[in-house]
Amino acid sequence: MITLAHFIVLGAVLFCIALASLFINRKNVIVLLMSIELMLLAVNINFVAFSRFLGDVAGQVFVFFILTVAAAETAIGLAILVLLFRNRSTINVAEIDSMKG
Amino acid sequence: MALSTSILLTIALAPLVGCLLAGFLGRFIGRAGSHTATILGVAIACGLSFYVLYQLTAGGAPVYNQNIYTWFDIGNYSAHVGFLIDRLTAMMMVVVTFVSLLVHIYTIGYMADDDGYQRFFSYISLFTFSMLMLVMSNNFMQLFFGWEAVGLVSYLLIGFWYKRPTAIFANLKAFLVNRVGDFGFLLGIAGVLYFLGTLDYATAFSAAPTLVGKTLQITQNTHWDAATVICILLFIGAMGKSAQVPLHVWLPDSMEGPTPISALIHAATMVTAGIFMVARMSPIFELSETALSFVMIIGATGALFTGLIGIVQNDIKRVVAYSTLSQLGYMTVALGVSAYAGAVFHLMTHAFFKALLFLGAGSVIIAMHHEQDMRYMGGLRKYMPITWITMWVGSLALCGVPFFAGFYSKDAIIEAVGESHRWGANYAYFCVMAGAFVTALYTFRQMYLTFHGKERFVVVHDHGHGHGHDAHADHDEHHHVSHKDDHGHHEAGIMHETPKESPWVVTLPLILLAIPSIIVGAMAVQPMLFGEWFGSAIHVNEANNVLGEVGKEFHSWAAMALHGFTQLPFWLVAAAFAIQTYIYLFNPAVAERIKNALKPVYNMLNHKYWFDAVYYIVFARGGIALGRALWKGGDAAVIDGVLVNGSASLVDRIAGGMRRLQSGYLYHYAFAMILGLILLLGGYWLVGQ
Amino acid sequence: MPNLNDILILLPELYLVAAACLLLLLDAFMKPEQRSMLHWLSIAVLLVGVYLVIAGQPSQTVTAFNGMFVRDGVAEVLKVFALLSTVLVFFYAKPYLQDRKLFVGEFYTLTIFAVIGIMLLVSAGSLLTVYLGLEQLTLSSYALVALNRDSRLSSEAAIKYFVLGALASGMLLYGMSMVYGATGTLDLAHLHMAAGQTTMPHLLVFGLIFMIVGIGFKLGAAPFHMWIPDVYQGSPTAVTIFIGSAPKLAAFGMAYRLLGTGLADLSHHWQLMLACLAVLSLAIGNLLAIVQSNLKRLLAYSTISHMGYLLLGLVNAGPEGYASALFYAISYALMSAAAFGVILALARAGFECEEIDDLKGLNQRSPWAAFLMMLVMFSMAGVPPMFGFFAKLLVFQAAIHAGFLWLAIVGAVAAIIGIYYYLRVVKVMYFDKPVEGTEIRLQSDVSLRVVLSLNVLALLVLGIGWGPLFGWCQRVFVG
Amino acid sequence: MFNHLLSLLIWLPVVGAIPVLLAGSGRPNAARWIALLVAIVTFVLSLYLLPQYNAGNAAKQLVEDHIWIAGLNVHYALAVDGISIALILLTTFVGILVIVGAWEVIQTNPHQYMAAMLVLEGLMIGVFCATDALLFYVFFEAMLIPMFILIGVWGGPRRVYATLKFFIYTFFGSIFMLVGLIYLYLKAGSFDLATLAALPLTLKEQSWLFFAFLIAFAVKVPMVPVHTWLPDAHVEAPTGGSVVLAAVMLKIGGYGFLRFSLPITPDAAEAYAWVVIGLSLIAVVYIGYIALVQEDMKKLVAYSSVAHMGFVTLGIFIAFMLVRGANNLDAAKLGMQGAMVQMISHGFVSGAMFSCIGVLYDRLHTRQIKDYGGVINVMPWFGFFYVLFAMANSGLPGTSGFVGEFQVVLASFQANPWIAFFAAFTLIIGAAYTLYMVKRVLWGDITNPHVAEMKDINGREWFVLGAFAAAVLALGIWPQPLIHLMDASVTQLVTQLGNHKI
Repeated sequence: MITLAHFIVLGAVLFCIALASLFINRKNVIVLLMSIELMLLAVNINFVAFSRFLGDVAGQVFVFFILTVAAAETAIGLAILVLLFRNRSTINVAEIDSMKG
Repeated sequence: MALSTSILLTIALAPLVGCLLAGFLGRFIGRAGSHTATILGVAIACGLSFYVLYQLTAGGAPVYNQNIYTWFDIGNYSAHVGFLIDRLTAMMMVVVTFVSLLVHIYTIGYMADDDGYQRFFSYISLFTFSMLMLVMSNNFMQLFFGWEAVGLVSYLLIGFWYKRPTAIFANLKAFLVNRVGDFGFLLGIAGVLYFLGTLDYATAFSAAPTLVGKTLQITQNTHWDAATVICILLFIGAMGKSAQVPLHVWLPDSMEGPTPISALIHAATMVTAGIFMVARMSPIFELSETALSFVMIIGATGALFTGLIGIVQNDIKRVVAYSTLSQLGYMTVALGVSAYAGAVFHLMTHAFFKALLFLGAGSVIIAMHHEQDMRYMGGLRKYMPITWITMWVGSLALCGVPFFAGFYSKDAIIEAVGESHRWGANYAYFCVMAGAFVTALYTFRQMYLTFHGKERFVVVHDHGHGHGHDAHADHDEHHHVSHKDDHGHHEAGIMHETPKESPWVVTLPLILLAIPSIIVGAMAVQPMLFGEWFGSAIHVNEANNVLGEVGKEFHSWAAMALHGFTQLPFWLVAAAFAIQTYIYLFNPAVAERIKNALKPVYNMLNHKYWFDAVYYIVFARGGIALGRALWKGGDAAVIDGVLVNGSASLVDRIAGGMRRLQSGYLYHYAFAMILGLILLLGGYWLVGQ
Repeated sequence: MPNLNDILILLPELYLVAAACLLLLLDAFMKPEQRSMLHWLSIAVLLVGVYLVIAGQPSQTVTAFNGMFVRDGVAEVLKVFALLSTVLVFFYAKPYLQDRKLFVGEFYTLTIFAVIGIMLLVSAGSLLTVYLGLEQLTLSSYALVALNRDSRLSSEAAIKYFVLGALASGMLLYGMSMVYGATGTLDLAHLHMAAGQTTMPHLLVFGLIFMIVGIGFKLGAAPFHMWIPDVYQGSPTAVTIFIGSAPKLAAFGMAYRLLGTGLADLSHHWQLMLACLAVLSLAIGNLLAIVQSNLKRLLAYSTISHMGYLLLGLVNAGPEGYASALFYAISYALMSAAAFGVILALARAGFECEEIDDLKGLNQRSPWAAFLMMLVMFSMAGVPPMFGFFAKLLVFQAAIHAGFLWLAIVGAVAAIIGIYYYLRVVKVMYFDKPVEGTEIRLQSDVSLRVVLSLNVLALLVLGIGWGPLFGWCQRVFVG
Repeated sequence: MFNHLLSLLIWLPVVGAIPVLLAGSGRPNAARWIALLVAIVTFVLSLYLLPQYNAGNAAKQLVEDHIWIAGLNVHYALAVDGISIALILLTTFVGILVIVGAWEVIQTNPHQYMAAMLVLEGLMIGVFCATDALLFYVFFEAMLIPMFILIGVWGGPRRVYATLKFFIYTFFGSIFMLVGLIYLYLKAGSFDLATLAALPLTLKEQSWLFFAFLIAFAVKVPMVPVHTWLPDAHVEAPTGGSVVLAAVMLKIGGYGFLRFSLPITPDAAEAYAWVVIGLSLIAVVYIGYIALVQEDMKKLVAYSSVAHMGFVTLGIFIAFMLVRGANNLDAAKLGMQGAMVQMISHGFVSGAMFSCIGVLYDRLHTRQIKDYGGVINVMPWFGFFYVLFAMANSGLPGTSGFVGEFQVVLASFQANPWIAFFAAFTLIIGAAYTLYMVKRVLWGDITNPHVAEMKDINGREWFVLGAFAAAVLALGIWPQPLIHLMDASVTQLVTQLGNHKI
């Protein structure tokens, strides 16, 4: 029998993976974008699970919005990525440190 | 008839007006204008003072005690400016203004070719004003005003020749030593206000008896007798002003000033302010045996030991200066044995003959073209007879030869000390007795060296001679780098024209001072010492009334003088006369031999018991060193270095460290955020527990 | 089913959306030399927006779309000042953009879209609206930061901003999901009631914490501040000035909506958390500002410390606290607009004027500019009689009243450290000799000069007559 | 006009600064004359305070009270009593002299200099008038800005360090006071000083507040050990800046003690009076020795200022021992009056001393004592003034310097002879450091050839020094008018000390 707890834990795990990948990965900006997506998916799982167990649709509606916005966000993210690559001809996270201190 | 306020105000202010005229308008009214203005001012003051004295003695005027205006008025406490004129005051006024007047006149001659002519007149008039404010005051505040004001003028006049390093050293020294005295004096006044609740003489003195039994808490469990504390504190002031041991060191150096002010300020008037003050405070001093013994011992010490130094001095002015110290000692002793009248009497006679001696010395100095070293004088009597005779008068008075003024006052003091049973009176008696002998020694030595024997200078009639450099390395132990001043120049023992008698403006004051130096004693001894002349001004407990004891054998001034010939003091003087006559007229070599025989003693005297040296090292050098230590160590190192700049640089260092956290790496930034999240969660978890 | 009334309530926002789209079209069909018309048009659009906000303000709080959109006094104040500060931004930005060939329509439209996001955010009645408004604002901001396509710094700033922003909104969403799970509602008003009888209090607080991360990021409070210095420095100053002013109002609005109305009952939890953030922000902001040599970066760190002060007001968790925080946000928006405005006014083609040393001897070269900058600096430092002082006074008072005396004392100490770097700027302008050869002067653009002067003098005038404004701030919270 | 006299006094100089600024660097003379005119008008107006004020009545007078910030119950409330009036007159008097003193001395941007001076003057007057704590604080802090500029722009080589130190030091002091004031406001619901004075407070609260105030005012006075900003500030400041700083700004510290520490936290002040008294005595002795070894004239006078202000704090806090310990109100009044007179007198004397040093500096462009010597030979008139002020500085009777010290010593003897003992030590050390400087600067033969070329003071300098001299002597010879002016207020203050708050 799968309870709410399982879903929450799943979401939590995904979220943590996302977080971890955000600062463990030092290679590639695209990976960052991916982990952000993952994070949002974790959120979505939460919402859907809660809405299902609360018997309230609002949560699922929220998910739709998140998906939409996520798309837009990714678009902008990729755009910036392109820009970055054009200016510095690298997307290595470890090299993006010209501003510090 | 009663004294009118306007007259008293005129007395006080006339010299001030003169001072301001000479001081601010000196350039415009010129030399003549300046000295006329100031002399006029002082003359008015002097004349009116005589009138006041007459009114109080013969005119039967009551004692005048009124406030002129309120200085401050806070609750019960108030200070006023006002006058208290009784016979004591009147006598002081006469002495001050009379001597001052003569000094003014004398100055015309003495400062004839000095650039600071107007300035000098302005100063001495200012001094006259301040001194009058001091003696005429009817309250402690104004007394302190005059007290410090005369100190200021003395400061200015000692440093009158401000180009001389020695002069400006001496005037700073004088002011500061006086301030040490004033420090005690001010505390004394504070004590008076604390215990008697007023600064007004009359009220304070009438309340004085309430002091008995009162004590002042010094520490948790030590209590001192109120009267004693107050009196000693006040007397510390007197020690400064009247140059009592150990605060006497400034007076000899004050000889850096022009001779007229040495006569006026540092012999006749200012230095006696302390004596006057204690006499004034007699109602309070009478309450404390301890304080009086203290006064007496201090005075006795000064009377003898400063006199001894006089014997080895070669500077004509310094001899007189040390004799002043010792005479002040006599007066103080008199105060100490409750013979206030005797002290004041001696103050008066001393004012005349000491002023005379100083002015005489000044006259000699003029004649010698500002050579002051007696070793280059001698045989001057044929060149300057008037000076010679008057100086002799002064000297005999000083030695207390019967019939001369000094005799009456001094003898009375010695007798009084003999009568006294106060603790330490025997020591004092020895001191004053020996002092008489010492006085005679240095006095006759000075007279012989100056006026008698063969001339120890040569007269070279050349002109356009090379001036300017000085040769006095041989006695710069008194901080004399040079005696050179704006007047003339000299080389040791070389004169460029023969010495001649000084002009009348100089000799006239000498004569005018010689007269009282002879007669005033005989005139005044009866009323002042043994009569009730001072009336309420001076208060003596019956138990302490030594003068009364002395007075028992007194019949008349003549009798007293004749009786004086049979007394020990006179024979001591005679002995001294004999010795010095032998040494300096017939066998000068002896002096050298004695000197060498008693080398250590000579050194001790020559270094003035090393007072100056010790003070200089301990207080002057020590103070500077301490200050530097506190500055560098306290302010610079601790407060600024550690606290202020230290904390600033600490902040800088922390910031410098923290900025490394802002590494610029995305993943660090992200990590920081996650860390923050975890911290919040952890914090919640902890609080939850 | 939305009715006309809902539309009317949303009128200002809808109007702006329409206007923005119109401007976008206009820009497409417009010759480059006519662009300045676009500039004036955008300003007009915003001013009309201000009018609509004020004119259409209902007498009491009203909601639209089943409470998803709230129009109340708080929203009104925030919207008015957001719009006005954006107007200032437009005035200051124009010459700068022209000098750098950045004078493009996108700047205006994107900015206006961001403002719409702000307006949505500050009058959000539900978690969903909060999220939408926030994203609307941030997405536009990302684009703005990257406006200067050929600048390495801009693109770096943009990517940093983007990634961290996404991370933050992800956490916010995660928190929202938990709150939703704990209470079963997205509606802030209901949330307020539901929070009381939740069966899963821990879940609720977890949600709260994640949301606080989101709020902290938007405010730029330590330790969620890392993006601020780089973004402020990297993006074109014309964009920095925008990011530095209006969004702070939005951040306050967001905090108020989520914490003040939604989770008010948990205040005993979040007060302490905010207090911690405040302390960190004050410390980090002031300390790191001292060691900066880049003016924009210095201002970035000073922003962080200012947000710390703003939090001092929020921890009060009561009407007076919100009022003081709102007051602080407004004052900050005006001050930073003025500060960056001076920088923009001094910058020229090929001269960014973003190093502190660029201001050397400004008093000799351009006394007026130096004077204005000095006033701004003293205002930021909180020296009376400048506006900034009274803002600080109010947040201190709020904190002490809530029993956070220690926090107020921390704030005081921070102010002492902070004064140093503001004085350093004044010192450079007044005490140092100008560098030979450099020719630093105000932009000739008259409108800029006038508006800038008015803006700065407002800091002085409001310092003397801040009563009405404060009264307004108080009123909107008691209602 | 007279029912807004105080507002007029505050805002006239501040607003008057605008035309001065507008005159611009192009027309320096216009700027100077306008500034002088404004200063003179302000002074004349301030003289109108005397007939307006009823000295017999301790109540605050010439009251102006308008709501400033309704939301916080802050009032724009002005009123004066004898103490305020005395200090206001001092301010306006000095105001003229600094402008005259700076006349052709300040060559770079004179208009900005004059404007800053006028603003400063207005704000200082505001401090003395304000009866609302927040208003007071606003003026108190705002003062720093023009002073910061004055020192920083027209100051000496190390001006940046000095002015930053000055600003941060003072800011550091006052910020805690602000927190204290907010705390009080939250208890009393008002910033009105009278209300705060009436507010009952526990000893714990009072102690915290007392130290909050103490820091603020101790820095301003300044008291040991937070005095080190003063020497630096003075050394680097332009002459006018030093004059205003020493003559008026320091007084605000003492004034603050009277207006805040005493009425609001009397019991704590009693409990910790020994701290302040101890620090004051340290200031007299410790600072005296430090002043003795200064090589820079301004530093020396700055340190002597610290020592003299020690008498102010001593006189104020000795009152506690006298009222609460010995219940001797009159002695307390004596001490308090002494402190006040000392404040005014120090205003004149230190102002004069700094003006004198300025005169020397304008001629030789050095303040090092060793560079001078024998100045009297070439500048007799200057010498006259210099000696006069030096004597006043060392507390010679007949000059204003004596009155306050005399009264404070008399009063403190009543509390404890040892306090008087250390206080009276200034007689020696004060004379020592002052006259030691005079000896090295004024007397002696000319050693530095440049000194030989120095010209005696010109008419403008004569006016400045003469005015100071007149004030110094007048106050020294007849202090009663001043004392009478302040008597009622001081009496009220002293009686206030009596009533406990707990």
